[in-house]
Amino acid sequence: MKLHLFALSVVFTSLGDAPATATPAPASNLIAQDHRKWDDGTRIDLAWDLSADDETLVAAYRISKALARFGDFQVPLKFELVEIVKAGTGEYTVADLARKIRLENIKTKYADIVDIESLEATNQKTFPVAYVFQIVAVGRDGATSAAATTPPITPTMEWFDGGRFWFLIIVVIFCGAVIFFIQLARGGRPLKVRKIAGLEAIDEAVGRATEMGRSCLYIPGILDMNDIQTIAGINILARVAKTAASYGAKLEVPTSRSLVMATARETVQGAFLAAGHPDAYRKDLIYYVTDEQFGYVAYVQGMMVREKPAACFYMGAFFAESLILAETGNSIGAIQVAGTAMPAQLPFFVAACDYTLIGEEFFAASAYLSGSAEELGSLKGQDVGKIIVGLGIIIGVIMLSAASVILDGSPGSPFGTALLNAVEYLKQVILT
Amino acid sequence: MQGRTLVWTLIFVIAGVWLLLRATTGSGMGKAYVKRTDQQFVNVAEAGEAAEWIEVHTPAARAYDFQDLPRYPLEERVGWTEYDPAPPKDWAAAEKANPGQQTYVFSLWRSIGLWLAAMFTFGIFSFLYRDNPFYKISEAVVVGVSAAYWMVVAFHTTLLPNLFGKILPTWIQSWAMPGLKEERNLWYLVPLVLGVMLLWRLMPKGGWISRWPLAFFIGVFCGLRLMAYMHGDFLMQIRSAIVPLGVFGPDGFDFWESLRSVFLIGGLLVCLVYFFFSFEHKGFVGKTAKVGIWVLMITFGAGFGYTVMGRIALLAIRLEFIFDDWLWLIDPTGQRIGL
Amino acid sequence: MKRLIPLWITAIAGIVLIASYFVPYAQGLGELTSIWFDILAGFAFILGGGNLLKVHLKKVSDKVAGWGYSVILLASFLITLFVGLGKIGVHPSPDYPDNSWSGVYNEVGSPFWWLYEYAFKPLTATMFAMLAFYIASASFRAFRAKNVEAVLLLGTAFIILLGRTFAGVWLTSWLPESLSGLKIENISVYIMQVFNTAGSRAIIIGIALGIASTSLKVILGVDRSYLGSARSEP
Amino acid sequence: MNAAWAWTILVVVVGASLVVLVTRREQTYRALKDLDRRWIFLLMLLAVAIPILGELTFPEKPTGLAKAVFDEIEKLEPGDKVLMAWDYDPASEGELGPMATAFTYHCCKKGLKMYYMTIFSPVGPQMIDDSINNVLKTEFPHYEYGVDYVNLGYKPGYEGVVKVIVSDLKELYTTDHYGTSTRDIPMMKDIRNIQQMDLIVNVSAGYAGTKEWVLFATTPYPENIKMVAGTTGVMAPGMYPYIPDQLLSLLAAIKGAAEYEELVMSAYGNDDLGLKYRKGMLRMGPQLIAHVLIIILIIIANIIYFAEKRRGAA
Repeated sequence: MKLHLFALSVVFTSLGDAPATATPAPASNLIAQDHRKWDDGTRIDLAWDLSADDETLVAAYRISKALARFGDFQVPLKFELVEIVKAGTGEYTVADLARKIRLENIKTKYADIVDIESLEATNQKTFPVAYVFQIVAVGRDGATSAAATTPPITPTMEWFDGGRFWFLIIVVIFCGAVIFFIQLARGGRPLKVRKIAGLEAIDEAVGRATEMGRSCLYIPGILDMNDIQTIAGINILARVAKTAASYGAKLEVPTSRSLVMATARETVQGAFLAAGHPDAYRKDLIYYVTDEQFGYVAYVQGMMVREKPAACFYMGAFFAESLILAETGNSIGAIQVAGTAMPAQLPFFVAACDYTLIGEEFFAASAYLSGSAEELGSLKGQDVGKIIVGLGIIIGVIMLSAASVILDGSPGSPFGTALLNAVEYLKQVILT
Repeated sequence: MQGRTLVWTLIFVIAGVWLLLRATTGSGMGKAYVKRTDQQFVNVAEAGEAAEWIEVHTPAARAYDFQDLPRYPLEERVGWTEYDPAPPKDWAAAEKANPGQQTYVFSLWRSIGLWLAAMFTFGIFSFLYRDNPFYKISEAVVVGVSAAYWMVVAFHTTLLPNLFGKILPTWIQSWAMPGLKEERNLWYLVPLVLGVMLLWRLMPKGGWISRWPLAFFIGVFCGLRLMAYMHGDFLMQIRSAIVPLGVFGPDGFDFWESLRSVFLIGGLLVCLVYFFFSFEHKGFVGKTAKVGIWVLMITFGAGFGYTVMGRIALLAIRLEFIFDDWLWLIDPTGQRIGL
Repeated sequence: MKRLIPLWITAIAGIVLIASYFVPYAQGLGELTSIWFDILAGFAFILGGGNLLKVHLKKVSDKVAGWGYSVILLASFLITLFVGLGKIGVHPSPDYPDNSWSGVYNEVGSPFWWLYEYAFKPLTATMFAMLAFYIASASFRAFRAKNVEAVLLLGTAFIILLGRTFAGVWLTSWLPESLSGLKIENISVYIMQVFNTAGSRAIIIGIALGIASTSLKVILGVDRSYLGSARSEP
Repeated sequence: MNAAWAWTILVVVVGASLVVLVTRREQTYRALKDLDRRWIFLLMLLAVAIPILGELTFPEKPTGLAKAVFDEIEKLEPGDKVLMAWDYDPASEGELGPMATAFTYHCCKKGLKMYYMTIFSPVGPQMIDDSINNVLKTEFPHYEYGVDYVNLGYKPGYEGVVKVIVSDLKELYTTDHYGTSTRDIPMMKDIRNIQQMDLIVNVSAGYAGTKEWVLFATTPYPENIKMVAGTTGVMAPGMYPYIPDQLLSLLAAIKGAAEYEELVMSAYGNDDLGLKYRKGMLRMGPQLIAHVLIIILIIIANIIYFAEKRRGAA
């Protein structure tokens, strides 16, 4: 944007001074073609031969675009500035173009330049958009050359977004690893994983609640089913409910979302069935309170001091209410196990709960609790992911450090610059 | 116990008397004022054209002669009075200018609301002492109001415009959202059908069908989040973690900056080791994981320290409400100058 | 069968969404389905609200202890619902003064706004403000130098707390410029930018991996407890 | 009650407790060992209430991040477009209100075009109206709605909204908050998507907020979309990793707000504004006292802890 201003000011100042200024020769052979790389149909590549005066008079090239056609309907050309590139530049990729436009939007934005009736007459919903592009060489003293203009062109959308090629590779590696280890586990290969403190506590907490004849409280976070943490919380709920069923403990699940209530009921019912106590399942212990975060926590905190549950589980997405819950739970002397992937709330759970599953451990928990080999397999897959991270960082850092050392010793050394470019490729192309 | 009840009764009595004095003497307290603005709209469209309404007090109205009653008959005009919140100082100023004016007026309902809000504030805080009827009342109100609040919002901001507005645009436009300019989009029948499936669980038979919409959206969001987090968090964090260990400033090797990036990368790597599931935390891995936990603890400490700030600010604003808006004890923003 | 079809629905939906991330033609799918979800959540309110009504009507009819509060709850619920859905007391929008329903549902001065302003807002904000007290009691109880971890936790909290106020600035203001790095406000910034960044970066990466593999497990049907099958059958 | 009074009370309270501590070590030890947490609650109440009643304030010294935020807005030219994403609600207003006010005031002084919207919660539009009524309409009456600023209101769908408007704003925002069609709003005419904004100013209290803007706006369009944010203290630590690549800079909580106010006011302020744009600074008074209280609590807690250990050993 700064650049535009610069050029425009150049233009205006030029109008000021009287003596006729030498106008630079225009850029020639301007070609527009669809973006070379696979893209989502928003880019056009421009290429042109530099003006004859590129070395001498030209300061910059001003690139502008204009709508040419909606479908078969001509539009009076209204050029708008796209970008201004320095002299010596012979190519540019115009981004952020539209491939198609909805009739509704034409009405909203271009009613003044096209005759809507005839567009409506075709009763098409959308129209392909064609653009023309224009290059003007701007002289050092602000004089502008004649314009080189392209024929109308419409960007095309490919079936694959090439910009995400490397991302695809990484996703495939990671998902592949997870699936591979799951298959390995299915094949009966024993997988060794470390212990996570706090998971044993879950069973023992439920047990204690049963002995004391008090209830267990389970909070699956306060977000809806469209959050993976809630889904993970529901998975853990299944195991907790199974334990509760086998101990014959009372399990209460107030939810702050209707859909979570619906899902939790399915889950707990299934768990009681699996534990062989389908008749012990009471769906009225899983109920909706309110969507409002603080209305919900106001209810839960009151309920806690009145019913004094002996074991409280907070497993899901939590926000400010985390400490309210944990402190209240603490004041009634309940065993508290928390698990969340909300980095901001972890400190409070760590400070106020007996056990806390930190971030990734929380997602791992359901795998541990289920004890099913194939779920443990997925953890190995996650470790592969961590190895990718470690390697990526280490390689990148080493190369970058080496480059900076070399370039500091001998500026402009080819090896150093090569390293630097390699890192740039890693950061800008592979890791985007 | 007896003594405690006595103490509390005393406290309540004293507070009550003080409030009474405060409210009745001097400029009083806890009064809400409003500014009246009369709105009158006239349809200036020619007969047979789509209606075009002009508010008679706006500049646009100057173009018309609304005295011409045959052309703009009074009975075809629409109007009402709006009451916007106004700071007491405006009321005071207006009264000074001409006593008994009707532009700024005292609002009984909003004053009642103000007192109610103060009572609710105390009701919730009273829980800190112990559970009690005041808290239970506040709790019941907040649950009831908020549950309904979100349903109303969902109806007006989602169901009307995004469901019915897409399926039956003209109908919705005709009565509920005249501003709506949408075209029928039958794709939105899908969520309608899914919604009906979900509600089917209320039927005596075939409740299992309600699992389908749940299954559908859980699948959808697993797919979405998988990609979003791998792209947004996973890749981006690796990317921004790549910094040179040795930093060279204009004047050669910069020790402190270098140390900083060593800590940055080292810290990250040891934390990752802590999260590793494949190895027991023994031996070298154990030691590294230990350091990892230390870094995490520093992170948590920092998070805790930061949050304290925010939480105290929240208490501050509640007390400001009590002292400023309700009790009128302080006036930092000069709301009641000249009262 | 009743459990198999949903599994397939989940799997297909998930895979389509993953694929759509790479296919320009389909990149709008995410937004569309997000809007759909909000609509479904809108329907779900009928379940939730119905459940709320049922629970508290039962309490009232059974005259269980504290049923009076349920009456208050029901009253505030129904009143808010009524004035909100009906746009009671809402003036038309200036563009369509002849259409009584064209106004904004939460217009200032309307009963719904009144309930929001004088009940919803103070109650929720006060609930939030209670955290200040809980923070105090938590720091008194939980921050004891039991072991290295605890020391680091409370030490950092300590420095940040000081560094984020004038007190900290004042405490170390006597330090010369050459040692300005040791000034407490700078230390706290350093901690935030180095250790906190390293730590939360690790947590963020871990979470991303956790979310990815959990999602994958659900899509693959390895983890299906959300459907009420306690754990995956072979 | 004035500052002098407030100080006196504070000094008396602290002094008295010190005297008790010194003279009655044994009793105080036992009392504190199993202290009823309600006493702590009472202390916290006093620590916040007294400075508010006494309107205690302390000087502010802006740190790097606040300066960076200030400079990013300073860089803009009059007429540049700024997206004001007000993603907070009444519950978090105490912490974020002051910085929202300061941001609005700063942008007005710079003569920027302000596009307000919110994706955090349906009550967000009230927050926007607060900014408009308290700053724009009072301090800058010549600013015209629809020409200099517009309130696009709330859209449900959280990050879904962001994903759409980065490529097509009018897809979702067919009308503004007051139901006027966006095609009739002058400053919306040539807006296609938020990539045309010169800066995003985000004030965020949680989900959906800064993180979603970072993930779905600045991350996919690093060269077109620039953003500064102000967040609650609880969110701030989680945002540091995104600075400066995906997020230019950050105002952390009330302290950040106070520092930013200091910068804005020293650049554009005048005396007759009084403390209206110093809310952050005003709130730092109770902050300081309360922080000190918490620090003292931590110290006492540890003294007791070690005393217990010693006696346990003995």
